[in-house]
Amino acid sequence: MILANATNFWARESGSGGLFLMVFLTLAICAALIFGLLQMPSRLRRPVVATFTFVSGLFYVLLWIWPQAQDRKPTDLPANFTESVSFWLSDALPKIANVSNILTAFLLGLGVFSLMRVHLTRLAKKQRDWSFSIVLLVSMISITIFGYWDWAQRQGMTPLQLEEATKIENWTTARLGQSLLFDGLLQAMDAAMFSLIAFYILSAAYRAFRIRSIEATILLASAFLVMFSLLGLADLFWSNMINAAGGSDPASFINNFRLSEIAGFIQKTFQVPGIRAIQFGIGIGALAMGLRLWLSLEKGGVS
Amino acid sequence: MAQVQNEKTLGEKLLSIPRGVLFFILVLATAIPLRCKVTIPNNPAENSANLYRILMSIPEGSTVLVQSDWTNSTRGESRGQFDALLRILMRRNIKFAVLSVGDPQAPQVAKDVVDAINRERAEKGERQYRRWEDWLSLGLFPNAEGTGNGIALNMSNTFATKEESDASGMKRKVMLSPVFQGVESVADIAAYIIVTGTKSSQIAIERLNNKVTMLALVTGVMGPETLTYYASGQLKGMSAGLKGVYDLETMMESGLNVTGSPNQVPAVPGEYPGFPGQTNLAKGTQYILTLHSAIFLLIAAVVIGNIGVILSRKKGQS
Amino acid sequence: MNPVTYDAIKLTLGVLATVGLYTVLYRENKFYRFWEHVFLGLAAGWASVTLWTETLKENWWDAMLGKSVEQGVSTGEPGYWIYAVMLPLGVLGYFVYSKKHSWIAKIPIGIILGLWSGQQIQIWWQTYGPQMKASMLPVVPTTWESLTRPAMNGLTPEQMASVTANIYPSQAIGNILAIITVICVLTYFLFSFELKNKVVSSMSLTGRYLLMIGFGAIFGSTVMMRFSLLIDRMYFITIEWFDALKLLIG
Amino acid sequence: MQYQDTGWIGIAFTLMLVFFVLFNIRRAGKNNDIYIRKIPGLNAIDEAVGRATEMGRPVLMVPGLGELNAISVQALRIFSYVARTAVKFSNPIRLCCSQAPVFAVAQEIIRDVYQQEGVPEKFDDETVQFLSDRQFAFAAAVSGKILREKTAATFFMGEFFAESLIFAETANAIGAIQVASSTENTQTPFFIAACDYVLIGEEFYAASAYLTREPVLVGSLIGQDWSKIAILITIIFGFMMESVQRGQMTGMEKQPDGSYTPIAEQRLKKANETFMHNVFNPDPPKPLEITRPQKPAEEGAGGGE
Repeated sequence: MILANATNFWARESGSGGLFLMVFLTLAICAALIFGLLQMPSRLRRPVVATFTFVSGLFYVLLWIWPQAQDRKPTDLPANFTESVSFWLSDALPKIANVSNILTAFLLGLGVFSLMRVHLTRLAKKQRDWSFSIVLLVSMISITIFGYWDWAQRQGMTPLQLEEATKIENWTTARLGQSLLFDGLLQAMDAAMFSLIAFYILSAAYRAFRIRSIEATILLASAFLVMFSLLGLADLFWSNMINAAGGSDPASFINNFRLSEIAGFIQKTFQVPGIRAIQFGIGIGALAMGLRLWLSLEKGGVS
Repeated sequence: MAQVQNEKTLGEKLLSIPRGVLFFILVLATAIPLRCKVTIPNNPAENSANLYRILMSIPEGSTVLVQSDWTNSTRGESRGQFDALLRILMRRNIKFAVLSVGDPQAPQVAKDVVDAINRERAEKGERQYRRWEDWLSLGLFPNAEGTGNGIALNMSNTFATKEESDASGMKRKVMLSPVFQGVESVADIAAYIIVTGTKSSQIAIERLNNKVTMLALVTGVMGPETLTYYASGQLKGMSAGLKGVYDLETMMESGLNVTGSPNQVPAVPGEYPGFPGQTNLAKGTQYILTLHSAIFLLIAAVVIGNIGVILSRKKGQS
Repeated sequence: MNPVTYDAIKLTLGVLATVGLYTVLYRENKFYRFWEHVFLGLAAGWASVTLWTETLKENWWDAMLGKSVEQGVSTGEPGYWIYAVMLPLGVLGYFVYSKKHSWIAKIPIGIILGLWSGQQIQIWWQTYGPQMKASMLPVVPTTWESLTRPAMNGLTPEQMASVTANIYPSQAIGNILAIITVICVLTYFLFSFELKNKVVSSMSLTGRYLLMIGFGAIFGSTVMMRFSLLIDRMYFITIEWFDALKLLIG
Repeated sequence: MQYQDTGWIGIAFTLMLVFFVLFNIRRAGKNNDIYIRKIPGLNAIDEAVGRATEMGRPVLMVPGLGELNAISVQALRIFSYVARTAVKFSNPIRLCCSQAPVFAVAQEIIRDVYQQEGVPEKFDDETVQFLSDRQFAFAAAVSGKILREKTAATFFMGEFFAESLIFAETANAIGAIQVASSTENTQTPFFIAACDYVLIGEEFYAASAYLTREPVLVGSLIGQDWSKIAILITIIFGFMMESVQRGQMTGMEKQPDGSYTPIAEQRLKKANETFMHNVFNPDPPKPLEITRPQKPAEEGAGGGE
């Protein structure tokens, strides 16, 4: 609890003049730097991007390789230099972990802008399907308005008021609109689209699972065994046959041929090790790609 | 392939059933059995049995962390799992704190389910689970990786900014709640339970598995991948998909390895009673028959396709 | 608003949208196109709402300016002024539209990728170390008393410990197959070695076939989830919605 | 102070892999003619684009739903090759993104391709598009696009989740040639069932080296092969050690704190008493008595307590 309130070089007391001064200074320096970037000669461009990339990656690499301090208590101060670094790294982690999210959020505007531009152009030029572009823009604007309106109304409420406001009898227009659009439509459409897959799985299986090649036959056979094991009825039917064949004695060898045993055997013996081996490859591919990106080794740099 | 003829041979017909027909039959096969009430016999999987074993052996009054990352899009499976999990935790008086990484909707969905189960308990005259005292909603942690690392390294620091209203309506830091009494680090947590329909379980496992007992309740599609973590011991128990829900529900109904119970899993040591007479058979039981009819349709479609292949191959040879 | 009316409206909207999207199964049509564009618009709008209310407000704005102490309500948080850097960094991304300075957009991209790359190195062992250990299975049976591992019910703890310590022949066979799978599949993913050696090239082919067994099993177990989602939607349309309408009519 | 999480073996092993990759990247600069085994899915790119040209229909590319990371960047690298082929045949391109940062990178890469091929004017708003960052809204929009524009060739590469089958079956229904790859193993079977060519697992990462033969990429690929062989050798050594040791008898019992105490009767080694187990699961560090300077007590700190 004490840690959360601690102020240091990076953190100033909320609402204090020092904090606002630092924020203002940071923004001013950044503006100056951006101006500098605009003037940057082209041979320096790559090194600049590479430096930003390297420094960002370095944080996690340091976090990984730097000895971590043991048994740290909230009131402890670092005992030596190694500990200073290690304390700093673990304190900074929650803040750094957010950086990607924040940047991604800022960049979202790029995407929404692209989408709007496509549909506004379509509308302006009366291209094919322009009427549907109106539908898109209207739904987009309405949920944005209701969403922010409802959010604004909830700001500054005490928990008790908030509890009251969430009761359906007390709903405002904003809340109602937001709910219908979000819970009523958006969420329902998510689920509807998701469940479409069941149809496609049927048509894909019907078409692909045919005994044409060795590979397709293997695929078919193991898929069938696993599917049967999921069917409680098939499992029970098979179990009864096994029991009739002498499986009612728990020590009997034939017990290993129960459907769940066979499916479990396939999963444990082939699926798990197989996926594991693929994952080793993927993991190493990601590690190598990560290294190439981090150190900007490729021709195009980060992109 | 058979020769080109004006009339399609039977083999060709079987090979080219229009998608529309298949789709229409599937709608019927899923809509009709929902109305039927038939109980299907079951045999719990070892991983589900281990999940149940660990849930039933957590000492009463201890605290677990529940990472709930599912939303309405996987409601068909995750809701049943979450219901079953909450019923077990509440009946065994285990305190829990719910956190979500990733999906912003997940905390609200989780809260709604806890409320629903609480209503169910109220109707039966059982003790309600009170927010702050018995359970906490820690809310959203948007960065799964960072949160995993943070919980592993310094749990109280990771939760430091989160606040909840206590009994008097005052907002206080969650680490002061009775739920976290005696909990200093993640090692003091009895289990870390993940309910998810995405890969968020793996991110947590990668960062936490050597610190705390980890359990997972995942959707059918995440099942196979999560199974590798169960097989390597990084997860101590898991339940996958609707079958997993049904496994849990039948074990809650009649216990595990108890004499007279149909649920016998020799690989799992010990006997664990169920909660006879309470609401055990729920979503999983309601959906499992329909699942049967849908899978049966799938199998039938594949068999028909292959009969088609064989028939047209014979034609081609002759 | 009356909850019953609200539920009826909400569910009816949901059913309309669901059926609208389902019509694409027959073929692309205007009804589907309408709902597709509603979907896309709502998703984009909602993303712009949550952008601030769920991401930037809490993770950035509040973290930057902190929270002031309110007696009895909040103990306050200090403000991390350094987060102010994020705004200009985010703005840099928008240079992608500039013809002359589009390279500047690579800076925030580089930061995101750098952070990701650093993490890959950090977590590699945590992810794959236990997986490597799990592949190291003993293949020599330690007992021939029983072909398979006996059931553990009703055994004393000592007996149980002895059963778990032993490797039974059937387990050994399973372990051999599992190790062969790992080795063959890994061999399949060797790219730069010319597989002239017959043994190695047949291992690689076996690897591919073994993978297909695994993929088949994945397909089989995924089917369950896909169908349960459809079942849930059918429940939504045929039971939940009807019940809500029944309630409304009374 | 000790390494809290991984122990020395984890760090040493990872560093070894890092060394393999970097060393081979450095080495490969000198030798351009290095064998890479055939990857059928990649040879199909030209065929697929060629067919789209014949039919006069667009080529669709989707770099997955993942956020901006090496996987989506790798997908875009492959797409820049596909795009180049398509632009040469003056075929329209539709690249649909679900993440704004990925969209920014894609915009940059594909615009470069158009510029290098000398037709920058053909790059328009619809060439590279952001649709939605919401999984199923994106799926709905992409299927609508496939059906309306009747794309003749589709490329799905990157991180795909449940929507993979929606894309693949929709494209299949209109008879498009499909080349797909997902780093998500749970989706690969669906791509295998519905697509013409599928890159499995690491083939996806090998693709850019295979297509461009750039020394850095080829070198890295060799380093990756070395790493896999290192894993293979470790596993083979490990299973042999386990096989030998699990058959050995022991008179010591391992305690939870990592120490051993003698027991009365000899018994088989348990799974957690073998050499490999100890290497991979280092004992938890012993509690240390560290005296550190303390922070001065702050005023108002812990006000809620």
